[in-house]
Amino acid sequence: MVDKIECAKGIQAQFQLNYRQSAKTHFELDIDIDIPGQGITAIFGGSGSGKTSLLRCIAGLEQNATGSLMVNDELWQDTSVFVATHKRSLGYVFQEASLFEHLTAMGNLRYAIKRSAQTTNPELLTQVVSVMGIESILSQFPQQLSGGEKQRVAIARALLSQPKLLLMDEPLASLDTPRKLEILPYLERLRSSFNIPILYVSHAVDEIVRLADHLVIMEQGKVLAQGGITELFSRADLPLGVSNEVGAIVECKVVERDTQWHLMRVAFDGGELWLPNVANKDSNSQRIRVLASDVSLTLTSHTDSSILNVLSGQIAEIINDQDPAMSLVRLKVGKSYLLARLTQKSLQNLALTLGKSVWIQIKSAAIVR
Amino acid sequence: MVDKIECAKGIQAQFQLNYRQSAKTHFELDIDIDIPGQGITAIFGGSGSGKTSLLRCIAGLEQNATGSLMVNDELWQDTSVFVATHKRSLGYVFQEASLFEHLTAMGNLRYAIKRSAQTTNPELLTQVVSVMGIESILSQFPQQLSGGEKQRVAIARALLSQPKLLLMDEPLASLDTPRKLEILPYLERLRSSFNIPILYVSHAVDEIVRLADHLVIMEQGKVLAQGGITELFSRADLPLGVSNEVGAIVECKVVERDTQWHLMRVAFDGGELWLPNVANKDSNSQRIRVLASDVSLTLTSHTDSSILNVLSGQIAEIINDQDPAMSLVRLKVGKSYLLARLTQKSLQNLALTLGKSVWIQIKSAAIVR
Amino acid sequence: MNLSDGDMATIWLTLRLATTVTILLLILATPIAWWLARTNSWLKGLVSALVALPLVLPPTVLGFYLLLAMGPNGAIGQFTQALGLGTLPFTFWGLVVASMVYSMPFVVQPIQNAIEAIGNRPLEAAATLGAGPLDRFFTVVLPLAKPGFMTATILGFAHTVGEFGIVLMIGGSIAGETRVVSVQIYDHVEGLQYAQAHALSGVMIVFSFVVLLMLYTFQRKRKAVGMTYGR
Amino acid sequence: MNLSDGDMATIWLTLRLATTVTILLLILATPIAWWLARTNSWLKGLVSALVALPLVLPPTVLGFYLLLAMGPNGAIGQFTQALGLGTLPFTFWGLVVASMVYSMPFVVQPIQNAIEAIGNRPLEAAATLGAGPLDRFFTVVLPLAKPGFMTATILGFAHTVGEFGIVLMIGGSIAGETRVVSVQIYDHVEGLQYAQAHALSGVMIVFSFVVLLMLYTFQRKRKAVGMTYGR
Amino acid sequence: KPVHVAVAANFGNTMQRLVTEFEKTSDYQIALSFGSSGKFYAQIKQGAPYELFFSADQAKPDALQHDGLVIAASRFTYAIGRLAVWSARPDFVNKIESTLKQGTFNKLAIAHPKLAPYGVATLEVLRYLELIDATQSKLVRGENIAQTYQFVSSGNADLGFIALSQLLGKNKVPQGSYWLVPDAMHHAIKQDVVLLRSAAKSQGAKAFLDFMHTHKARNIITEFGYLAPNRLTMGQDI
Ligand SMILES: Nc1ncnc2c1ncn2[C@@H]1O[C@H](COP(=O)(O)OP(=O)(O)OP(=O)(O)O)[C@@H](O)[C@H]1O
Ligand SMILES: Nc1ncnc2c1ncn2[C@@H]1O[C@H](COP(=O)(O)OP(=O)(O)OP(=O)(O)O)[C@@H](O)[C@H]1O
Ligand code: MOO
Ligand SMILES: [Mg+2]
Ligand SMILES: [Mg+2]
Repeated sequence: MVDKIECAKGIQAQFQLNYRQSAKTHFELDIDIDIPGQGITAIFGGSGSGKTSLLRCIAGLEQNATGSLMVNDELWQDTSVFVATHKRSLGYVFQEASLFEHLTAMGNLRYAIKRSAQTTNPELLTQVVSVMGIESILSQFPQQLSGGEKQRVAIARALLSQPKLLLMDEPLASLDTPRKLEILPYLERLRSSFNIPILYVSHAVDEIVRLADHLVIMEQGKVLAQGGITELFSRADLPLGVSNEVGAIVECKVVERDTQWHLMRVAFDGGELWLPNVANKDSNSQRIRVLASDVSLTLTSHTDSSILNVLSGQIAEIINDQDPAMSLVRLKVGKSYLLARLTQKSLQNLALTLGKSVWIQIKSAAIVR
Repeated sequence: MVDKIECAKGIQAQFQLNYRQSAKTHFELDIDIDIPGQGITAIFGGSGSGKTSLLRCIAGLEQNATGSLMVNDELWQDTSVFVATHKRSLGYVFQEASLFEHLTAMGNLRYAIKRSAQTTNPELLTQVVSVMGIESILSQFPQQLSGGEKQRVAIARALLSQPKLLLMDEPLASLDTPRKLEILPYLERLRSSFNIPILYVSHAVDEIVRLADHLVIMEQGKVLAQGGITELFSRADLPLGVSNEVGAIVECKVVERDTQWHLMRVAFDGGELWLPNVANKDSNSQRIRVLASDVSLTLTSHTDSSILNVLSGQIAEIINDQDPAMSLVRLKVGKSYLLARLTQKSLQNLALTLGKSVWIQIKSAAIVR
Repeated sequence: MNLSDGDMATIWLTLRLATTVTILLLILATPIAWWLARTNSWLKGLVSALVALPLVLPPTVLGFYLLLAMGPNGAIGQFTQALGLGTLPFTFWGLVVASMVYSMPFVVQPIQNAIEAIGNRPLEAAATLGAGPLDRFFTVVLPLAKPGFMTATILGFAHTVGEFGIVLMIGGSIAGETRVVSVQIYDHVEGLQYAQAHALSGVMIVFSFVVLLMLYTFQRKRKAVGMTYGR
Repeated sequence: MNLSDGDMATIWLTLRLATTVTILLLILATPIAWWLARTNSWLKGLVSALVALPLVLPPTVLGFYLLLAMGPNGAIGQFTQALGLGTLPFTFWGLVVASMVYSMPFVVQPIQNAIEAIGNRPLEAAATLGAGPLDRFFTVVLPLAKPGFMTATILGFAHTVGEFGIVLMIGGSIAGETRVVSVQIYDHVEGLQYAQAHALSGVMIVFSFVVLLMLYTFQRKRKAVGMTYGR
Repeated sequence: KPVHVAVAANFGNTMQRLVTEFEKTSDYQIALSFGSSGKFYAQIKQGAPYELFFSADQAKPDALQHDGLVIAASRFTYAIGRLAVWSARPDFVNKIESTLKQGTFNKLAIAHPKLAPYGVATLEVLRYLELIDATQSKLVRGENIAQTYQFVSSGNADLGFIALSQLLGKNKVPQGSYWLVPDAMHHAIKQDVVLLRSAAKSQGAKAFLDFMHTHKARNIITEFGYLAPNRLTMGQDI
């Protein structure tokens, strides 16, 4: 970690909070995190692990929490200071939509716009409303909205307050995939075009991988691990969902866009991969996730396969999987690592051992961006 | 479809409902479905497509809905009959947990038990509580529960009322994957051991595939398609999430359990597959989903690959994918069909055309149950 | 404290009256409040207005009109006589009826508001769990609307205790039957017996204060469990 | 309708009094109700009990004690004299103060219940959107607690209009200054001038009924938009 | 600025007539407040801005005099009340004594003895007639004689001891039947008026007091069912 004195930018949060639940039981939140002051930090953890409580502490909604909080050089809380919630420039998408029941959807948005520190460009409103797909329901009251509609209005409302920090508690949980696929790129763009940090609670590994740069993993009120997403996602010891969600994250550069086949060729230090082209003109860098369950190994290189991507690498590590039938194989490809999830039987069949050179097959269709 | 007169068993629902939203806009639900009287029927559709409204109609919560409803020979509603909600033996897991705020978690469960038509076996309580993982929070009030905890209590409550029909509106939406993986098998067992039909709203294709036998797809208040899940899931024209969720569902029989490698061999009419063993003693049949994106094709059979499952088949159909880089290939394997998602480029490289015989590779690790 | 036997008798009578009125009012007002909270009928405004109306008349005047109505020539009087009940003025039950009319709005309104605040969802959830209308009322509406019922009970009870214009008019100050504390204190004050007035007022105040304090403290305790951090 | 000039004067005075009292009560009761709804302090029960206490005393008696307190030798009287305001009894503002004491619980309780029913979440949401405490109060609490404020306004206003025991005691029935409608009707009834009493009561009833009906109907309309099917 | 006059409720109607007459010939305006004497006493002690107080009895003026709040020399008896037994039913009061004795009536309304001098007088009458015990269970008490009147007029009480003035007021035709109680059966119901010390210099008040001594005034008082004392002496018996 970089020296804190040199680089106070970022979010340093340190909180203790006790919930008395009954005479016998209580829940204790005790966390200390240091996360980047920009980009998206995902907060991941089981139900009841304290994710919502953490966001509430950061928002200043838990008066009983002790600790300290610095957000990009601004002190929001320590032993002597407590900036009230409404003076913290933040947007909060609550786990339950929490719209104002006495205002229409548009009224809810206007509430945020009026109180935004920045003046709101009318274009922003149009844009946010259209990304959230809520044009046609703006005049409805919350009681007249479906679950997903409420959630989208709540996201729009938080975005329109144009905060310096965005807290999102499972914002996409009750949305269908097509809808998510419209909103996710927008959030991605937020990450890159504005410099605001986003704390993003989610159970969906694909959302996290797609969006997050940084990850905080929580368990029973404590931080189990925190760090860059690439790093954490190739650690097989962390409970990142289930073992077949395990994969490696690779940062690539686009080197060629093939218009005939609508493919693009991306390069990383372990070689090159073909994947379906995505039109994101603004950036040539591309983050991909290669699921361990999508990687297969062969001893020779095949040319008659539909699998376009074949890399060569060495076996760096063999880890036991939660499932006794399977193993995780860590593969060194150039300076990067990939993960493969294989049956123990295949491991034996192919006599795969540490250091052995193998061909690594990855289907283009299976690469998750 | 089977003749209705011969087989009145099942759920025949036919509803019209109009929501006035404002002077100009309104939402109209107009559906007519006929679904099996047992097993799980998934309801799938975009946000605001009317899924919740449909469940509410079935539960008798929308007094303004006209139509008719038969549930396994019982008439619940038609032009002259309207059985009140509390007289319909149903359990409803609402989209928002909707616990009684004045009762503890245990109080909420007891509320259901007391009013259950059947006497409740104390074992059932212990079992449901342990599957939902709510032992430690039973004495807490809803205000003291996390989002996921509330949802789990709500599921437990609905199960404990031991209804003849279970309506579940995105019950697992805010749960983490490990939690889901504990609850899903339980719901599976419910499906098989009790004969109660479950209507299950979900956006998560993997949940649907895993649980559902039948599927109703909704769009803008209308039914877009309904039918068996195997059938609907290999129809590429339906908006089942995104194209990389497309896959084929195969019903198999377990023929061997290999204790050394913790694998099991399952057979279907197109051949045999190896997959990690699952201990479900009660049943020898196994439903698996093979994602199109996990299937690769080769022209010859390879033996030096880590891929355990290789089947032979013919190309039955080539369909354009939503993504211009990709194609969907329908493969005939025995009497069954599998789907493969390939780049157009591979299609060309391997000169794949209709009727061509190919080897089909499927990783054990990628098979979704 | 120098309370006479007469004073004590009025205290008991007052408690009996206020308790009776409050219980009957709760029984009567609850369905009205329920209906008002849930209906979309155009009658709603009308009924609400009617319920609140007695408030705007001075109690003595209201008592005067009730006296006319419940008298042998009044509509209510004719009715009670036809039932063989005689007429109501100067009886305990006459006081009960008059006090009910007067305190009705204080009981209906808070209950109505509380029921409206519950919303539909808890009732729907209860219905899906097999709870019928009455069951829902007792196990869901009642506990969730408790603050409203508390307020209704307190306002209704206290108002009946304090009321006296109407009681004086209908009651006729018959010892043991219709002479309640408020009338007795009034009599002391008007009769310039200030010492007795102070004593009786003091007893009333202290007693009521203790009861109210207990009620409110109990209510607070109960809630503290449920809403510690008010998520 | 044969209303005398005197009658008309009392009507105007009554409206002025009730309006003043209601507005001041809303201003005063709202922070109290707010505090009661939100605090966890042990003082809560005490304050609640104190607010409700005036109810249990007959209005005349309450008026009597207020008269003593606000008189030249009473604590309040000493205070107002020290401020150079003279004493309050027999003035319009004396009536205002006395009516406020008496109607306070009817205004505090419904508002308190309504604020409690809102819960924390809307306030939290507003705070995260940058709304400060006052802003939250006016844009969130006020509209969401509207039924409570309506009830408080109606009960407070009507109760002040109808009240007369206290008004008579503090006001002394001085024409144009403290003789309100309720006292006037009372005088008519006591003076056996029934025709005048009926006329004035009739006017009061019809007028109040129309106002209440309009209020309730308007309230109903507003809500119909928001909660058609009560999801 | 008008002269503020507090008047015991039972004298209200009479007083209004008196004021009308007075204002015909005087430049002074009179503002009347009606209420119970006990309330006026409490108010005057707290500095109520009345100038004259027409009490329903002698007790309150006594007490005020004792408190030093009135000009003692101004006090006199302005009227003597007369009791009547009244029923809203015609002929019901014909054989009143036997009716009372036999209890062939539902309720007997009286004014509250503690609050109204008419109540005290009523008890004396009942005692005189030895009917205290016989009527005890049928007594209902009005806060004042107005309420007593209402008990009877609304038909809720068959009989009531009320003030004769209530039956004779200008604008009312007495209904039913009544019996004028002989004055000998009870102490005279003397009603005194006092000038408050705070209004010692009020010319208007003095003028109105003077008016009360005129024949015109005394005629009105009699006409309304009171006895007007022969010699208007200060606080003394007739
Ligand atoms: N009470 C109501 N009044 C007016 N319109 C309503 C009402 N309730 C729902 N709607 C509208 O009906 C449509 C269907 O709502 P419904 O809740 O059934 O959707 P859904 O399929 O459950 O969506 P989601 O996945 O977002 O929960 C939505 O467009 C919604 O705006
Ligand atoms: N007000 C409260 N009083 C007592 N305990 C509470 C309170 N709020 C939360 N808890 C407890 O604190 C723990 C953490 O809750 P939190 O809401 O932070 O979990 P979470 O990680 O957001 O879970 P989920 O994914 O289910 O929303 C839970 O066990 C919960 O029961
Ligand atoms: O004038 Mo009185 O004091 O009501 O008898
Ligand atoms: Mg949470
Ligand atoms: Mg829904």
